[in-house]
Amino acid sequence: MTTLPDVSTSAIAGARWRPGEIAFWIVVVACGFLFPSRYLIMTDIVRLALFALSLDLILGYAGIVSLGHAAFFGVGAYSAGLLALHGIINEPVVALVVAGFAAMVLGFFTSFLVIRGVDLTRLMVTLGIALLLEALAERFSGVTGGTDGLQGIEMQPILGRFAFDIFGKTGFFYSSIVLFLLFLLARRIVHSPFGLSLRAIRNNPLRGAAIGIPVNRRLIAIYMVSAFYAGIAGALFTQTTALASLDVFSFERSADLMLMLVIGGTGYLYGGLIGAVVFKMLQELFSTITPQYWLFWIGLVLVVIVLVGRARIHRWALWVPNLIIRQLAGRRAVVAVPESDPS
Amino acid sequence: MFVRRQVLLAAGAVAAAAAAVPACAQEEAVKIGLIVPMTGGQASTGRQIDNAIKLYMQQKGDTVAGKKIEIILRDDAAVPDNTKRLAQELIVNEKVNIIAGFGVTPAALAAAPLATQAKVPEIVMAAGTSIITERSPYVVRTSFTLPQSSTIIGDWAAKNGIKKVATLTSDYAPGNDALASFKEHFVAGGGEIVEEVKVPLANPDFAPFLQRMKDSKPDAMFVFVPAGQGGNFMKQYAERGLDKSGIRVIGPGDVMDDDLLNNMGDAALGAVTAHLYSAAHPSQINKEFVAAYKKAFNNRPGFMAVGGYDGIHLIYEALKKTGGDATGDKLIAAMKGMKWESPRGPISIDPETRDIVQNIYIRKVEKVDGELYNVEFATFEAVKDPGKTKK
Amino acid sequence: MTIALETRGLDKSFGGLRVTRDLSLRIEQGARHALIGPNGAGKTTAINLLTGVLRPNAGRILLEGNDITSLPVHKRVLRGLSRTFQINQLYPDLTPLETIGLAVSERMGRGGDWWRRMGTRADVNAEIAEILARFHLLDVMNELTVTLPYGKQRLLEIAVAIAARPRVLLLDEPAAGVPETERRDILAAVAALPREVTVLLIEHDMDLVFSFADRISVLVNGALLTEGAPDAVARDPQVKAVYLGEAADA
Amino acid sequence: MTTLFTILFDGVAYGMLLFVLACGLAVTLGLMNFVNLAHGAFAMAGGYICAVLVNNSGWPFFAALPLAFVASAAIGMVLERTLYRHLYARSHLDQVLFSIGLVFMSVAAIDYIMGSSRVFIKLPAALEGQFDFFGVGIGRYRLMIIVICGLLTVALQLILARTRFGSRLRAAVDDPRAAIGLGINVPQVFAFTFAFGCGLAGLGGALSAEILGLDPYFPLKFMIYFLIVVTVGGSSSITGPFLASLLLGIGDVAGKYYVPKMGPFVIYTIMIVILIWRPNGLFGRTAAR
Repeated sequence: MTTLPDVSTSAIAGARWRPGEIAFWIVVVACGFLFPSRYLIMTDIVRLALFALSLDLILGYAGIVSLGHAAFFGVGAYSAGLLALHGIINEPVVALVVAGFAAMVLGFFTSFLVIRGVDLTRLMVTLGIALLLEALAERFSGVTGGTDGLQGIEMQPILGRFAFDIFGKTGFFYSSIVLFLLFLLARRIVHSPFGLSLRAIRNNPLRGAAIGIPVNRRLIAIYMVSAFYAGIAGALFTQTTALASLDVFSFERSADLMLMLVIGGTGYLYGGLIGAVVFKMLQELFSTITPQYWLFWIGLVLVVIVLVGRARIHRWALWVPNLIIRQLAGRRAVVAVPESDPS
Repeated sequence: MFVRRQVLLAAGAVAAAAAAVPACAQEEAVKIGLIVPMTGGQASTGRQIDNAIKLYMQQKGDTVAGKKIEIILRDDAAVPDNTKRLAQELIVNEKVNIIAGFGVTPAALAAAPLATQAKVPEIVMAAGTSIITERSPYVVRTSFTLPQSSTIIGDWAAKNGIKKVATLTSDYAPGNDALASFKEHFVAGGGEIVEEVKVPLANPDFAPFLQRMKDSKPDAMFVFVPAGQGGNFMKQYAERGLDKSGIRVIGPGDVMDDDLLNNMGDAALGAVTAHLYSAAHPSQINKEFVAAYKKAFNNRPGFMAVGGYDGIHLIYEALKKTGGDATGDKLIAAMKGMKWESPRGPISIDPETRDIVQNIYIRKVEKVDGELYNVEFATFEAVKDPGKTKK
Repeated sequence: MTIALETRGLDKSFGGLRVTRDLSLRIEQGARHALIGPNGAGKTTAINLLTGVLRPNAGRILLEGNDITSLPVHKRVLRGLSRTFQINQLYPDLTPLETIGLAVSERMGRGGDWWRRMGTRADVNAEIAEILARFHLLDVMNELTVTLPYGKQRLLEIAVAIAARPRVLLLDEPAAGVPETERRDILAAVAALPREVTVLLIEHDMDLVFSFADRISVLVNGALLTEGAPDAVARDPQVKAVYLGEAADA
Repeated sequence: MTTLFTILFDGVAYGMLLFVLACGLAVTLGLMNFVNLAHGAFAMAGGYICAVLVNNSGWPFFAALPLAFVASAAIGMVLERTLYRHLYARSHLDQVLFSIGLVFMSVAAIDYIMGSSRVFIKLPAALEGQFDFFGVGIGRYRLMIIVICGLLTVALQLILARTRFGSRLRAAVDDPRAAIGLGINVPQVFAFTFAFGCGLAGLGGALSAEILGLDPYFPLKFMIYFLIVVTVGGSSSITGPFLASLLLGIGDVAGKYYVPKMGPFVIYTIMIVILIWRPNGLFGRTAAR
């Protein structure tokens, strides 16, 4: 078997870091130093990116649609808020992880409702769960502060050293580091045998079982991981803004999340990150131009993206860059990866 | 096959960089960051404030004490984390001298620490919970507090033959403030609360709650719903026949907000509320204000509009006093104790609490020239915020 | 001879339609057993029952003497019962390398590893390389499955099933739809299956059946019509009547 | 005791209203397997059209109602022909995204044209207030809703059961592919049904302005209610959604009356339980494919 090393290198090839990826993260770090006046919106983007990454894990890799991903975000947000407010866990990093696990527990219990059923049922059940939690949070206003949200959260310094400052510098770097670490983890997961089995399940669940993949167990596992990520995103939200209100569960949050992922593309991890950047910029742009009616333009973007077709949009967006690559590098730019429909 | 992805990555990163380019411009202007809800359920608050400020600047010009006034409008949709982010960006990037607006209490609270840190005055033009001004020495309020009107209507009800009251309030901080102050004063005056219902803030259907009210057979019902929901409430009140069964509506004036009042129908007739402003306030300055507002925006101004109008007036006057110096501390100092005649009547800023001191009027809904108006019939002068004086 | 796969009185109905009737099969260890029958005889249902996609209304299925009637699909695979599909059931977005890697990982119980990249375990890699080589897929191992020629996809279909290292392999019309030029590769691959693997072949193509099988069961209307050695079955007048006559026309 | 009847009466009126609002959605889902989250936007359109006619142009309320129906149906028809039909073959995810986009656009557009505050339709005096019926308070307006919606429901049943169009529609919902084989022009049937459903929603929107309140956020606020009606009721007949609507209406009103703070919680829990227990709805027959 002289081909052995060949197989090994080819198998690892998919997981190798590409120059574009490295450039991406360099730009992220650079942003932190280049635009010290924009920390808050950049933190917002980082948070959204993590949230979108979480949805990508289930939508892009396992093909589970969700209209209620805000449920996990919200649970993470309130967990972190309550931990800090009542001084249960003062160390933000520990609280962050605990909040993530809280969301993960919810993910475990709701996964049984979500892994069965067709897309429509999944959409409705996930939406219902988020609405249910919102109603619960409103009902138990003694714990959650109801409509007013959790007031008076004060965050302790991270690791006892880095205090959250008013201009969001600490928050930005903190969030970015969390995002990067979780991204690394996600990257490792999707390139592992486990991740590959998820892609197989999404491609063809019947065949998945026929080669010995325990389909349901894998789906539950990734759903929990995704819930964990969303919970962390929610906890970051609370920790960096010192706020948590009912809004964290809102349908709009879940819908925006979908939009981000649709803009960025699913199933390659960076889609959520890029989508978050583009979405936030669009929103910022529209709401600066027209504070009253920006929703219209966001809606229009969605409609156009769907009508034109998501895959086609991505091809168009890449036509010029590909051309440049062809010219400069003299190699063929392959745009072959089909955006396979996740549902 | 990964080239495409790399390119997308790089494109995204560059875009991010472009987004973050700071807009820095600093000239001889006083910038005011106006953060109000322009979308979502609280949008009418933001629209009224925005309108009133536009009107004021149209009337008085956009220059004061040699400085050009520049308003930067931002929509927070009444979501506090948006408010906080927008306030921070306005302060840091746009270098605004003043932040203003704030449609709801959580939004005003979210911005307060920023005001303190950046020493930027925060002019609250709408949110009505007592505690807001205590959260930062830079907060000044030109709207109202709910205890101001709720305590007074509580006293008035107890003295005017109302014995049993059922309450219906929106379940959030201002609603709870209103309920607590009303209850305290009404019960102290010998009244009895027979039913207490808290309505979710985002709930449009009052019918079942109203049925509860009806079944408890009170003399009157005390109602607080935020500006904008009053119309729907009164519709259902009439539909349920509560007006016919002799249950009167009393409360702070939010439910009888002028911008909706005329569409509520005759069921609203006879509702007695205590509030800071009525479009029917019989003063020359108010008549002019209402006429100008109607002409410009084809609608009657409500109390939110007045809050915005007085807010911008306060800023203008403070700038005149400091001679155009827009330093936060100087502005705040200038604002403290300032007195003026507003469309709502004589008002001032309490030098100690930076909260508004104003007349509270007891009004009754009546028909004037075929339109519904809150007609004032009793005045409590220079009411401070009881939510604070208590402490 | 030990019995590799056995069914006892399998019954399956859809609504009022009884598609499998009291089906009892015994397939010996190492056999090359063929299951034939005209269209609508219930061959696909039988295979779905055997692999666990469907649950029987009555009856039992035993794999090497162990009752597997209530096991889910993937557990049967891990017990050594693997199948190919009549219509390719592959992963269009995955490469042959990934597809085989997946099956090998699952068989070795490493499929749930999330902390480790693909291709970092030497034992897994060695087996992947061996299977890819055996099925002539090395040259295309990094192409997306969807772009492969049909014959290669067919080979991959069999290779995936083999990668699970089955003791019993169900081949559902392995050569269906393969162009003549690539057909020989498929047949060679089937013929080269290790002797210790028991094969149940579900096939329409009588040439393939008679060249390959050492025992044939004939299914008609969901029930077993007859069973025996190829020449005995070929001579059976009943079989000729219901089946071979029809096949001769085709 | 009389209160119980009043609650029941209110609940039935509310449920009937929900049915008229949502039944178009049920048909859309059953027939084309299309998830149209923007259904509420058509209801909103009907409501605003009626409001403008009555309040600004001085039309009588009862004359404006049919026009609300016609106008919404026309808008539905145009959108179906220009936009929706391109999306029938797409995934549910695409459909959801598309229709959310439409909702966003409609919210902002109405806000721009009509303003953000709540709009009321001036009602004839005969419809205002309540009267006592053996001690049970009966709202006149709600009574009218029950009458109109009840008649509509009966008419719908008759159309479906008795007319040629109805039988084609039923065939198409049952099995679109077989229906095409039978020579039924399914896209045409669908376009017509879609428009009709939008018209009903528009009528419902006009009727609901008084009870649910009409503002630009209407489609978002009530989207979940429509979806509950359809998912719980199933999309294979109109009886299912009808019963589901009544259940939801009575449940919602009673929940708010008896357990004021648990209302929405109860509703969502029931929905999830039903979806898990019977993924095709309480009264559904076949899978939504």
